[in-house]
Amino acid sequence: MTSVTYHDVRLMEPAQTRNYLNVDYGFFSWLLTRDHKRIAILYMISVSIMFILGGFFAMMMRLELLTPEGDLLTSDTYNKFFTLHGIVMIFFFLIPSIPAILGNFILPIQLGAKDLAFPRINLLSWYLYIIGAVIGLYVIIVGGVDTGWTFYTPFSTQYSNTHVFGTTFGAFIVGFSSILTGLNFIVTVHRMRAPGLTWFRLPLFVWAIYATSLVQLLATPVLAITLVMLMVERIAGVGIFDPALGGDPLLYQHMFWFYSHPAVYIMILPAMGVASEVVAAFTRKKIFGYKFVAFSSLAIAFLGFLVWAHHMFVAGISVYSAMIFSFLSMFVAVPSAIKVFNWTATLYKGSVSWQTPMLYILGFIGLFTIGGVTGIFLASLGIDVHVTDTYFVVAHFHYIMVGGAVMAYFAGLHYWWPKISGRMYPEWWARLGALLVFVGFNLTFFPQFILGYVGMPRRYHAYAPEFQVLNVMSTAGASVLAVGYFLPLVYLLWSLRFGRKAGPNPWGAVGLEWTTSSPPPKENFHETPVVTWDAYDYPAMLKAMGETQNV
Amino acid sequence: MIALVAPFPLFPEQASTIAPQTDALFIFLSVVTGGMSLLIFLTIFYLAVVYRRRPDNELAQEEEAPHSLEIAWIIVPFIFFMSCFVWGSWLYFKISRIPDNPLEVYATGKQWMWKFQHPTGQREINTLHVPVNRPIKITMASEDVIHSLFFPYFRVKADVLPNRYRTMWFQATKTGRFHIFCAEYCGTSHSGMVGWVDVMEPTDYQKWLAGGSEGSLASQGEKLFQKLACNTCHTEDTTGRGPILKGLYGSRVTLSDNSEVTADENYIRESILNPQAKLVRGFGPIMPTFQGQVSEDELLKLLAYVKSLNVAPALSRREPAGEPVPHTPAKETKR
Amino acid sequence: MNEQEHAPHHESTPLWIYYAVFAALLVGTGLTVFAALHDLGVLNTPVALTIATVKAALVILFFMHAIHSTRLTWIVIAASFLWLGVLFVLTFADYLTRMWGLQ
Amino acid sequence: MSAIETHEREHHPFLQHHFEDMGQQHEASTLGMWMFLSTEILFFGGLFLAYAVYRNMYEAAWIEGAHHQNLVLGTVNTAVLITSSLTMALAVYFSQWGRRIATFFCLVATFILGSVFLIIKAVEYHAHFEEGLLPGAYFTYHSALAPKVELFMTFYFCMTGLHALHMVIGAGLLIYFMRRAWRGDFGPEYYSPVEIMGLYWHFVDIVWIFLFPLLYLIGRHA
Repeated sequence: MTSVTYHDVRLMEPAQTRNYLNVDYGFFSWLLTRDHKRIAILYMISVSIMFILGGFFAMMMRLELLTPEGDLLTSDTYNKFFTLHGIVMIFFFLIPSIPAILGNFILPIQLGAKDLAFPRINLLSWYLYIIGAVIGLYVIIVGGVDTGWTFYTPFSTQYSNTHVFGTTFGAFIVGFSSILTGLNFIVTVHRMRAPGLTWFRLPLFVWAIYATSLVQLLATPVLAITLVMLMVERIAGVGIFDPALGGDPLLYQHMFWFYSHPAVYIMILPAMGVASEVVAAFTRKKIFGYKFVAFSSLAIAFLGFLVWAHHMFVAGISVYSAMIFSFLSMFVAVPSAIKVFNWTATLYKGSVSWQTPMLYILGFIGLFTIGGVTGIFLASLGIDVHVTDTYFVVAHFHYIMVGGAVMAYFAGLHYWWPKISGRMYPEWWARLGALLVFVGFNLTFFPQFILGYVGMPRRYHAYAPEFQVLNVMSTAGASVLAVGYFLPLVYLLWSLRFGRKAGPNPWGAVGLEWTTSSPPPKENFHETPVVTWDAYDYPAMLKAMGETQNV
Repeated sequence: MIALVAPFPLFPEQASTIAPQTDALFIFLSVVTGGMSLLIFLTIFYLAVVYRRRPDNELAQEEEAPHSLEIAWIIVPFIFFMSCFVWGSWLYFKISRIPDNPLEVYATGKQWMWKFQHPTGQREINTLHVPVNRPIKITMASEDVIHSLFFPYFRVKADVLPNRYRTMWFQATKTGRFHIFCAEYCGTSHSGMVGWVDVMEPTDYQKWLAGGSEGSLASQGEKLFQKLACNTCHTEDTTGRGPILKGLYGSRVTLSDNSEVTADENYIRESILNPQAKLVRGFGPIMPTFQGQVSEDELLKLLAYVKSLNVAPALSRREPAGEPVPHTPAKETKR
Repeated sequence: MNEQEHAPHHESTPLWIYYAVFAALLVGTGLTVFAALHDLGVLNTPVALTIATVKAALVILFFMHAIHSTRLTWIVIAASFLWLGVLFVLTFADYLTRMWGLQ
Repeated sequence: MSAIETHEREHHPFLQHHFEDMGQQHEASTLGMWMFLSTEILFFGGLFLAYAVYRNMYEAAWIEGAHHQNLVLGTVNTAVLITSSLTMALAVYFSQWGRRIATFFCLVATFILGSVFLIIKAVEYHAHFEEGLLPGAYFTYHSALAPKVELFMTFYFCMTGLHALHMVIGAGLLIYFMRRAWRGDFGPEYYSPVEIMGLYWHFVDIVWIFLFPLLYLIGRHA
């Protein structure tokens, strides 16, 4: 392995024995660590546990929906399961997944920094996450919550007799974890870049995480205060959103979606960043239209704030404001389309490798496209009246969040796994996993588009018998999907011990993270790197490598 | 439209005037976005195969991104998105605007049932009888949480809110039984809050109407009006202590702060439940609140009565005015 | 990289500015109470909010040293208020047009 | 942000290992605080939004509720808080010059003024409770608009309560900074912690500058 201009890897050889994993040992060396890489590992473990938990709830729901009658679970249990599935997956898996795991690990290295700007706050974020998760688990153990992840009033404040307070409090706490992570990333990007690393030399993953952090920073506090008001109302019995006491439940919805719509972009923007990294690395090419892709991240982050009431088109908002929000929603589609087109164009004359991360990302582009265009359906007012609150919406947002965000998370996990663990995963099994996920996903969620349009409402425990065939297809797909998600868990753990040792740059990719050893040393680089090249500068690499060699 | 023959439904039945229009937009969108997506998938697949990594292309050739291409794939989709917006909004206005002379029905959502009341006095639960080819206007409110009245085969849906009237309409084009669903999650038996709308030929509908009823909704409202002694103040002439209600519905009312409002359903509702909120100019804040004293069903009856005062010339029979029943201003009920 | 770059920016904010801003804030407080006690018609609330905004601007500019801060700090401040504006404007776009009806 | 030559410089005792120099550390920490404050703006902003929506609906009840506020105490408290902002600003100023004793006493003054504010606030809360204006089970206030006045008072308590909570946190931090100032930690090279404390304190002041007219001064002329 030679890779010259960037950094002479051979200089690091003696240091390779000492890395962030083996620099010190013991329980407290992890629990009190301020090393962003170790905190990323802590997140990876805890977030994976929550993913399995959320997946369990999903599986139970799909099993229940095999038959129309609702005979496996009681209505209350089913209602709790879809609520907990939503809360666990959104607040405890999707939002922290890419930023807090991959972002935490990779972002400072991509910037050539020794750590994030505020390492102690980074650790605090993880502890806040854990406190929120523990509260969430406590709620699950003592009986759960049945409001739906949206906590709509007045159901949540006056009518539900489940643990609404505990759940909202957990979400409130984990919100601060998200805010502090975003704050840390933004300051780091502004103040900790290596010498020579100008804005337009930044990898697109950094741009995407930066845009994500903006959303986390500016949207989450509004959710926090909304949940505070909800908790006050529930505890003190005063009417902030209670219509009987003069409150307006639609105000709750406005404030909730002011956060929760941009929250979708907290999930998908980092996924887009991973996609850009992987597409560049596995075509060995600069991303087509780099600046357009970079700025489209910021555009999505901003425009994402202007569209929230498209969740409320039939809720009783004024017809005129519905039009405004529909109009603005159409704008968000543009930067997303820009990205899809540019990734596609990057393949042209590339050197396309069909390795696992790329397989995931090719799947991601396809599924995200479907999720995106069905978003146009929902933003078109007349159609939304029919399909909102049906399975069409369920299918749409799973295409974005699972087909988009989770596929990209797995892509990123595989792409950076050699860097994180120092080992290669078994390629054949990984490709099989990617294929299973893709097939299983489509089988699960494509029938739900049809289900939605023929009229099956979401959050139904029992349903009309004519919907059964499509539901059975969906459950069958979910089983395949579950196997697809289970495989990586097994082979990634396996690879920790038995995987082939990875060199500093197993993919032949460019980027600062591939110039340091795998796993990286505690302070990331043996000396502060000085950047003199653009992002994805593969021609320079070609020159540097002289004779090509296999990877 | 096509009734697709399959072991399971691929497309919902079209049973209202709106349905074909929603479907037209839906099919337009499906074709355009489906075609676009397919093109992208094929391109990706083609490029990924043709430019797959081989020993002779270990490194890619660099291509400079032409700005014209970027601009093109910003502008072209944008035009398409805007056409979706215009078409969708046009349809939304059609769905929102209630046609003239509709047949009125009143609906109440309650955990976990739909209650319907007809102006002629019929009441039904989870079933709604309506005539075919006639616009039906539904005025609705919820007794507890937010529900959503959803007629999938009519392609219309509207959330039903507590403490506020909302309206929706449809005009069925086929007779038969069609689903009613609650589309907004409302608690334990949300999925049991379903029913059927029974669309009938006008003659059958008349026969159904002739069935049992406790008198028209407005007349039930009138009885309630007297029982609650509203008529002691709201007299038919200017001698009363309250405003005249005849001709009130739909008119412009000048309030004590000189602002003007339209006396629509929500105004009448608020004036019953919270009379001090919007005082008519020239009248004192003497009316007690009826919050917690009248149910949602009774409110709808009173509303129907007040609305009926517009249409019919004033009924000449006048009840002998008894002693005004003193009302204790009820403190608002709280849970 | 010399010593001067690390020296605080205290040359730029002389002590008297703090006292002047303090006096202005007290005057503003008096003014806002005075204005509230007089009937200005529809202007009462706008006047109160304008005075509050001016006071807040003084605190931000001088007490919080925004006036000597980097451009980035200005962007952060501007962005917060821009987003706050989005929250208000688009929410009120619903509330203020609900009564328009459809005709 | 030149990186290499800093290695030759003496390390400041408060320079954290991952920063290159004190300038970078100062810039990062003040930027971080400004960003935290922007989240605070949106945190309070949500409450202000709900307040505005309901005020727009129930103007009369809002005016009635505001008339139950103690204008004198509110005005005095505003002045107290502004004065505490001045002493805080002076504390930052003196810490920049490395004037240990002056910094310390300015921080003490800020702490005392903050406590006075909280005490006056508590007196007001007590008066509201006596009047039966505490929303919830103890709300015994009677008038035609009582339910909406209760809504107003809910916002009053949420907004001032959240503000007071920020004051309490700030007061706790001040004690910590008093200790550090007395120890002589701060000087021209290293004063960003005091500066950050100041940013927080001034932000809390700004919130009050808006709360005062919005809660105390509605319809006072009538």
